[in-house]
Amino acid sequence: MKLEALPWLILFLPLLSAATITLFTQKNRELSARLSIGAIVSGFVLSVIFIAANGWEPLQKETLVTWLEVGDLQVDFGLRLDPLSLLMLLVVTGVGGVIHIFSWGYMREDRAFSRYFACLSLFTFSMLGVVLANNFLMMFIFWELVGVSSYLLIGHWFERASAADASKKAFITNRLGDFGFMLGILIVWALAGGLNFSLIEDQLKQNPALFGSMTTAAGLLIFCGAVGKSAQFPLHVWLPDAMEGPTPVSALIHAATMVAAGVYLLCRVFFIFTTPALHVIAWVGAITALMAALIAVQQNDIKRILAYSTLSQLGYMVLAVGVASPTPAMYHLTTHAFFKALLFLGAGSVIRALHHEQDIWKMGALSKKMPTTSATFVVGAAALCGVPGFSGFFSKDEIIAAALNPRHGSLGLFLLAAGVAMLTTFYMSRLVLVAFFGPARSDGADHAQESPKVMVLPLLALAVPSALAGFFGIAQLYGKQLGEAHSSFQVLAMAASLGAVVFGLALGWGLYWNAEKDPLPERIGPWARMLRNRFYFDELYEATVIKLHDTIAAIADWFDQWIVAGLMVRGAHGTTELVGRALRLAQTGNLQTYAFLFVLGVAVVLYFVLGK
Amino acid sequence: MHIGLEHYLVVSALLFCLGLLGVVLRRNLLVIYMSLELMLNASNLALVAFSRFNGHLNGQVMVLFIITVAAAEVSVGLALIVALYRKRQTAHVEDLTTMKL
Amino acid sequence: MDWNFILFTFIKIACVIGAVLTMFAYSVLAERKISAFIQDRVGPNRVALPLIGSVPVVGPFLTRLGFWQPIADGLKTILKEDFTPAYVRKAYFWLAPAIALIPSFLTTAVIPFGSTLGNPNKKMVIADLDVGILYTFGIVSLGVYGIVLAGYAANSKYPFLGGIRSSAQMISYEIAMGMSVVPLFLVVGNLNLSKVIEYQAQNGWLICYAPVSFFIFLVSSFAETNRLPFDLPECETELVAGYNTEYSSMKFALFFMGEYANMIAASSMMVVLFFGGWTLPGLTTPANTLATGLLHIGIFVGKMLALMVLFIWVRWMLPRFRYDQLMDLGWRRFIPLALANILFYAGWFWMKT
Amino acid sequence: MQDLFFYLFAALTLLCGFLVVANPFSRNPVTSAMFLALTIVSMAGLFVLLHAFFLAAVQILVYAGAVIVLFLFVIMLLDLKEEQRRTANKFGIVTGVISVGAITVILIKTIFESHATATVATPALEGATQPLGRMLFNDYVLPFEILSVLLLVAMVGVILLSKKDLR
Repeated sequence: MKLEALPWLILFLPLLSAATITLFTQKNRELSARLSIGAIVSGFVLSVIFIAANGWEPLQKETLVTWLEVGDLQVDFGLRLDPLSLLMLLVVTGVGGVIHIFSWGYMREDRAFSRYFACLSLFTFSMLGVVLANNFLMMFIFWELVGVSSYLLIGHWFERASAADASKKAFITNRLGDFGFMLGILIVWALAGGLNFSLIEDQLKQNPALFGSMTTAAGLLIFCGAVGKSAQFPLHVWLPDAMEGPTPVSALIHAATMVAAGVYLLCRVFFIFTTPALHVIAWVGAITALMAALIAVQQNDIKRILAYSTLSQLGYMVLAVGVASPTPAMYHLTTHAFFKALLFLGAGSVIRALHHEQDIWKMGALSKKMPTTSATFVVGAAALCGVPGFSGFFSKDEIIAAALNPRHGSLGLFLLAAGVAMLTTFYMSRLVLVAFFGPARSDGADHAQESPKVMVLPLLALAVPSALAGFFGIAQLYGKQLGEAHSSFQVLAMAASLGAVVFGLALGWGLYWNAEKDPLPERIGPWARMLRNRFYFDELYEATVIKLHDTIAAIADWFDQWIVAGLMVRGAHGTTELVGRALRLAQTGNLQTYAFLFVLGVAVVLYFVLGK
Repeated sequence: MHIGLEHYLVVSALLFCLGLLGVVLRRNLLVIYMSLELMLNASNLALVAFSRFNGHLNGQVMVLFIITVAAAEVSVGLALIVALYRKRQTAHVEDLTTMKL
Repeated sequence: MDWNFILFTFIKIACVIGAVLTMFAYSVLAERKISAFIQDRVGPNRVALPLIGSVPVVGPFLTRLGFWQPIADGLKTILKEDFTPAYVRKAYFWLAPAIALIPSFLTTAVIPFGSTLGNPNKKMVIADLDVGILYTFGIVSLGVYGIVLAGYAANSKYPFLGGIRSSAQMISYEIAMGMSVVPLFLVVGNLNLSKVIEYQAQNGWLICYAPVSFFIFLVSSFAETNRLPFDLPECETELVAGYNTEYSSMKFALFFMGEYANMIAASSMMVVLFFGGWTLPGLTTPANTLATGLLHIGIFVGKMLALMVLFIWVRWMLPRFRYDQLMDLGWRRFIPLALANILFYAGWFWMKT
Repeated sequence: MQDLFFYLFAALTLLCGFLVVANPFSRNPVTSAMFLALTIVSMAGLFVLLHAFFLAAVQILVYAGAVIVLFLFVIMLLDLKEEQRRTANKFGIVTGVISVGAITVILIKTIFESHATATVATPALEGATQPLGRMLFNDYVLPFEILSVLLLVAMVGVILLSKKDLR
């Protein structure tokens, strides 16, 4: 049984649910939620059925529908089915489904419940499209759709100025990366004459010099898209701000799916990157990882800490791609999706229990009040830190090992990766110790209660893969397609990551066990402030990019106002108005005047007709 | 001098111009209307004179038509004036300048 | 210029006006006497001339008859103070009674009140117009001015309302009246009133041909002359005395005279149009002697007086209409009826040819 | 004799017409209406001189008997006394008179220059009522019917307009 229609069904079910909710069930909250959840859960079930029926590598790798045909150009709307996309399909529908269910509880009191689920379904649809796309154009379209739906979701509480700003910031920053992505696509199109991934891959295999000197440029431009979507170093600023959206949205977008799309893209088109491009990618990833980890050390908002941690982990993944090891990148992406979604949902559960309090210094002692949430959160944190046995340990270990590989890696990258791993453990232990242990630091924390089942069950559901994903052979699965990881330095890498975990945990324990307030600012002073202020990136952008942008805008505005509107438009309309004013004198509204003018006209006509 | 067509035409022309003068100068809507009637009558006179001096009755038929149209026109016009007066309490053209910008 | 013709015309005009005035005076007396009779009273019976009153038999008889009453009435109206109220519009106030009276006199100009006086050139009609009936209607339509102006000139509410009512009433009934006579001219084929009488002399009275027309014409005449049952313009219970509230003395008398002159004109029109004018069955040829000429005039006057009595009789027999009923009758009964009447005759003639 | 009557009626017509438009003694619309009636009547006299008896009668019947009475009616209903108080716009009067005067001059000049050939009256169309009727109902029957529709429309329009509240 081939079940060829199933992937299409999986893809379009969320769209159907989004359309139905928008058009028909706006008023019926419960039905909307059920529709949306039903769409994604059945998507998950159908994915499982499809994989069960066809295995991880279906005989027919692509299904095609010709979508556009203009002259020579033929654009297919096709689905690519291989271990990479199928596994991502499971991750997206699985983690997404869990988050959907969690949202049902978390958003219960929201006014725009139906709209929320419509946007969620739309987002799922776009994400699935990115995952399943078999060509650049289709991917780009869904890529943009992801941008739009994430804009809608981040700005869900658009009444709040900060949320509206954050959604705009996310969208615009993404567009910046997407612009590069589009240029890259155009270059590839121009050189390869087609957009299909497998077609280009085949062409490149046969003739590596196909693109000539443009290859690096095309790769880097496509990497721009990933930089935007995965919030890598220069364009990372939108992701922390995007925490203004509802927490499940943060979980969905910033842990499991949207930001992962960038990494997924890199892996999907890995064949296109040349060595110089890979170097750039690796360093961008490394810098992002280090910088985000450093910032995370001094953040107090639970969601922001997780956001920077996400950035840091994404840096890891990009680093892995950059050292030509897409398998660990995808592996880490998958495990990260589990534990980061778990952490976000746990944070959401905490935030909801504390009535939307997000400052970790106003929490504490939650392990007693919310045992399940705390336990699952600790599991997620352990996975993130890479505590041996948890999923994160395996994936991160592979990346650290890959960073040392002789062809693409270097000692610098290895040390950076190890340092970031240490920092990760440090800030996660800070977060866990401050938020869940020690004394209750506010009344809200004192009176917190465990969240309802609809929220706790997803946490449990995610905690299992977070803990155990390392034993499923995911890496082997990816490896089949992307090539085996370089495992020659496993011992050294394992030692480094173990050391990082132990050191980071010890440091965190020492500083934050039962701490009343953050002791770090006193110890390192201005460095802490700099970290707290996120290395002044926003301010830097404010001073440079935005200033420049404002200047250009002012010039354009001047041109528009004085040349276009002033000289051309106002000139034309001024002339018209002057003539109109002159003519208006004739319209007195007085019958007598009209009669007089009429008589005058008659006199003139009579003179010419009769009087001569 | 024997009375000919020209005499009647002159009377008609003078009467017509009197009516025109009234339309141009008077500011009472009703008087303007009367002046219009004068103009119509002047044309009637010219037509009857033509009819008489050309030995043909077409002119007189035209006059009949003109009289009929004038009656219709006056009735509608006066009804309009009354309606206007009800709205504005005036039949003075200088007060009826709503269409003015 | 035929001076004889002019002289003869002037004599005719003088006689007609004299006759109308006399008739006016005595129709007032007749009105009073008939009303007295209807109301079971005696009526005017006191006025006596000093000398004639003492003539035995004849004197008391004439006195009892009220024969001299019109003279007394006339003297009274002339000698009364001619009062002009303060806020009237003077010019129109003076003009209105005259304008009210003139049209009714003018109407009589086209009425053939006799055949000839022996000589076929001496027609007993002041102006034998080809468009006689149209002329009549034109003049009658001018009658409304007197009343409207009277109402306007008085500058007071009741006369004003009376004037408005009257003009509306007269314009309305003029239409029905004009349309009612159209069948007659379909039958006769001429607008000249003398020709109408000639036709009747040969073919019998037109009332036999067009009774519906006569009915409409009669009722419309009541309305046109502002007589009961249509005397709403001067209806005492609503408008004091209508348009002549502010008038007194001779000016009032002129209005009064206008009303009766109108009645006379209307009666004579009816006689001409429906009752064969000066003809009687068997007496149809134009007179060729003075005696037959005078007889014809007598026949005409007799018919007219009979109709006058009808006018007076109706006044004291019927109650007054309400104004809306009056308008309703005019616009929604008589005009459609007159139209149907015209159509009927037109169809009839169409079938015949 | 006929010439005398012509001058009499013409003078009367023009005088009354002038008094309709510019009565130096009274700006009362009622006076204007009355002089309009007089104009109409004297014009009917001119019609008679032109042997248009039927039209003369119709002129009086329709204009004097109905149209002007309607005018009087409306004037009285509206109670117009405004105009007496207004000051005239001198400039408007002057320019108006000049332009109308120009038209008058042009018209009369044209009339005298045209040398109308038919200066002698053709044989009188005596008793023109019957031929007029024949013409009306044969040659001009379509315009006649159209006019009747026009009258109907005007009647409906007037009734609608006179309703107290238009809906």
